[in-house]
Amino acid sequence: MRILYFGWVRTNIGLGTEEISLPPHVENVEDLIEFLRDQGDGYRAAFENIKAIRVAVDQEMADMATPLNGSKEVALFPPMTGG
Amino acid sequence: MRILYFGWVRTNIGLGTEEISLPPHVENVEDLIEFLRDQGDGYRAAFENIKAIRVAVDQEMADMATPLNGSKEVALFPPMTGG
Amino acid sequence: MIRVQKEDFDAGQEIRGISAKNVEVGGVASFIGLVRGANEESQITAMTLEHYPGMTEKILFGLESEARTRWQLEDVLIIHRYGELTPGEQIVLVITASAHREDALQSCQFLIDRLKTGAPFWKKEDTPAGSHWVESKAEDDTASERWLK
Amino acid sequence: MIRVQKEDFDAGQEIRGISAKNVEVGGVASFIGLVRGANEESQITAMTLEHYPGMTEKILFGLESEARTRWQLEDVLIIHRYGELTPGEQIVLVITASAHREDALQSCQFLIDRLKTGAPFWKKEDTPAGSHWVESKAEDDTASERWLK
Repeated sequence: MRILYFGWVRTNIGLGTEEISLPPHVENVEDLIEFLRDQGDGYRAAFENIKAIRVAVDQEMADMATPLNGSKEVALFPPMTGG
Repeated sequence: MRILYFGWVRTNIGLGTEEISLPPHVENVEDLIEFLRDQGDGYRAAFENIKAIRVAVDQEMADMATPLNGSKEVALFPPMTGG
Repeated sequence: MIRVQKEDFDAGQEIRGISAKNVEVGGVASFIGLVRGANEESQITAMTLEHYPGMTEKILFGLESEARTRWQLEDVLIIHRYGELTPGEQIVLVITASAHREDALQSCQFLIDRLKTGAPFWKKEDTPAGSHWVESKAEDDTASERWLK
Repeated sequence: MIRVQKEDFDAGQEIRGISAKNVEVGGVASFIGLVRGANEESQITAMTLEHYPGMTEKILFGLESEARTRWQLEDVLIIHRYGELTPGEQIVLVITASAHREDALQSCQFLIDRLKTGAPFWKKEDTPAGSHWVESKAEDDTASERWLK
């Protein structure tokens, strides 16, 4: 699965995109974040406050309970600041 | 006193401005309109529905009760359609 | 700044002038009113705008002052034309600039709503069936009154 | 129409293109967002806009569609830039055109309110003390939420 990071999620983790093979117990967005949190200090810092994290699954806004089966692309980022 | 007409008040009366010496009983805007109404058919048509008339005294919006003593310029016109 | 003129205006140039002037400006809102080629009932071949010279300038100046009091604005421009115009021609331009988008957007809407019912202009439309004075609209009064404090 | 680009835009030319195209247009509202030279705390020397290519276009297209559904619009243009910008530079342009001023003004405000919180852009500010990611503002959420039907 392709994972993308933006804003301070990206700068904390130190990369903008990566391909990850998810272990079978990762079924939804929350599981994914729990899994990523254990991948290193940058990940832990990025996902320290899960309330500040927004998520898009296959480029549609999603939430922590959104299932990931069949999804190709998950993006994790801070609240958007467009305009 | 200088009287100005705009919009369909002007086209009914057939002129845009005139100088009038007011008789002493004309004390406020309503008196002025009563007085003008008797000056001919165009005036009568213009002031047939007094509710549709707006007025400015010395270029400030006014109403029927506004006194005219000391005023130099009165304008009578339909509701404004700017913008 | 206010301008009452017969001549057309270049909205892009005016906007550029205002946004380029001041690095404190974070948002520039603008509105252009144009002569339409038809209204709900009929085709329109021309529109003539009559106004009250002297009072018009006073009213527009007063509207600019009120907008600057109610919102935090870096700049305000109102241009209103008079005379005979044809469909597609520009009638009015309002530009407001502020550090904050909300102040720019709200004050722009305030000014155009107020111009509709509170600035001494009268519009006459020419149609194939003849010419007539445009009637004021109840919805314009409502729009203007919502700004009463 | 929507455009996501690194390059600057000519707001005046875009407005002219939209108002000249169609004689049914009676009002053109626009908003330009610019990089300010300072915020409440500090001087700003540069702003970098990161975005999510692909999703950005989808979101902007969806916002245009929603605006066209909710209001009677003759035309819509959204241009949003990304990349590194300096104070005074233009970030975003929204133009809406309608037969009726209210539709143009309301939809323009709707689009800019929604872009603030709903389009996948993230702003980073450079200041003399270092650079930081801009935090989303509670007031922007409120402004965006008032458009929920």
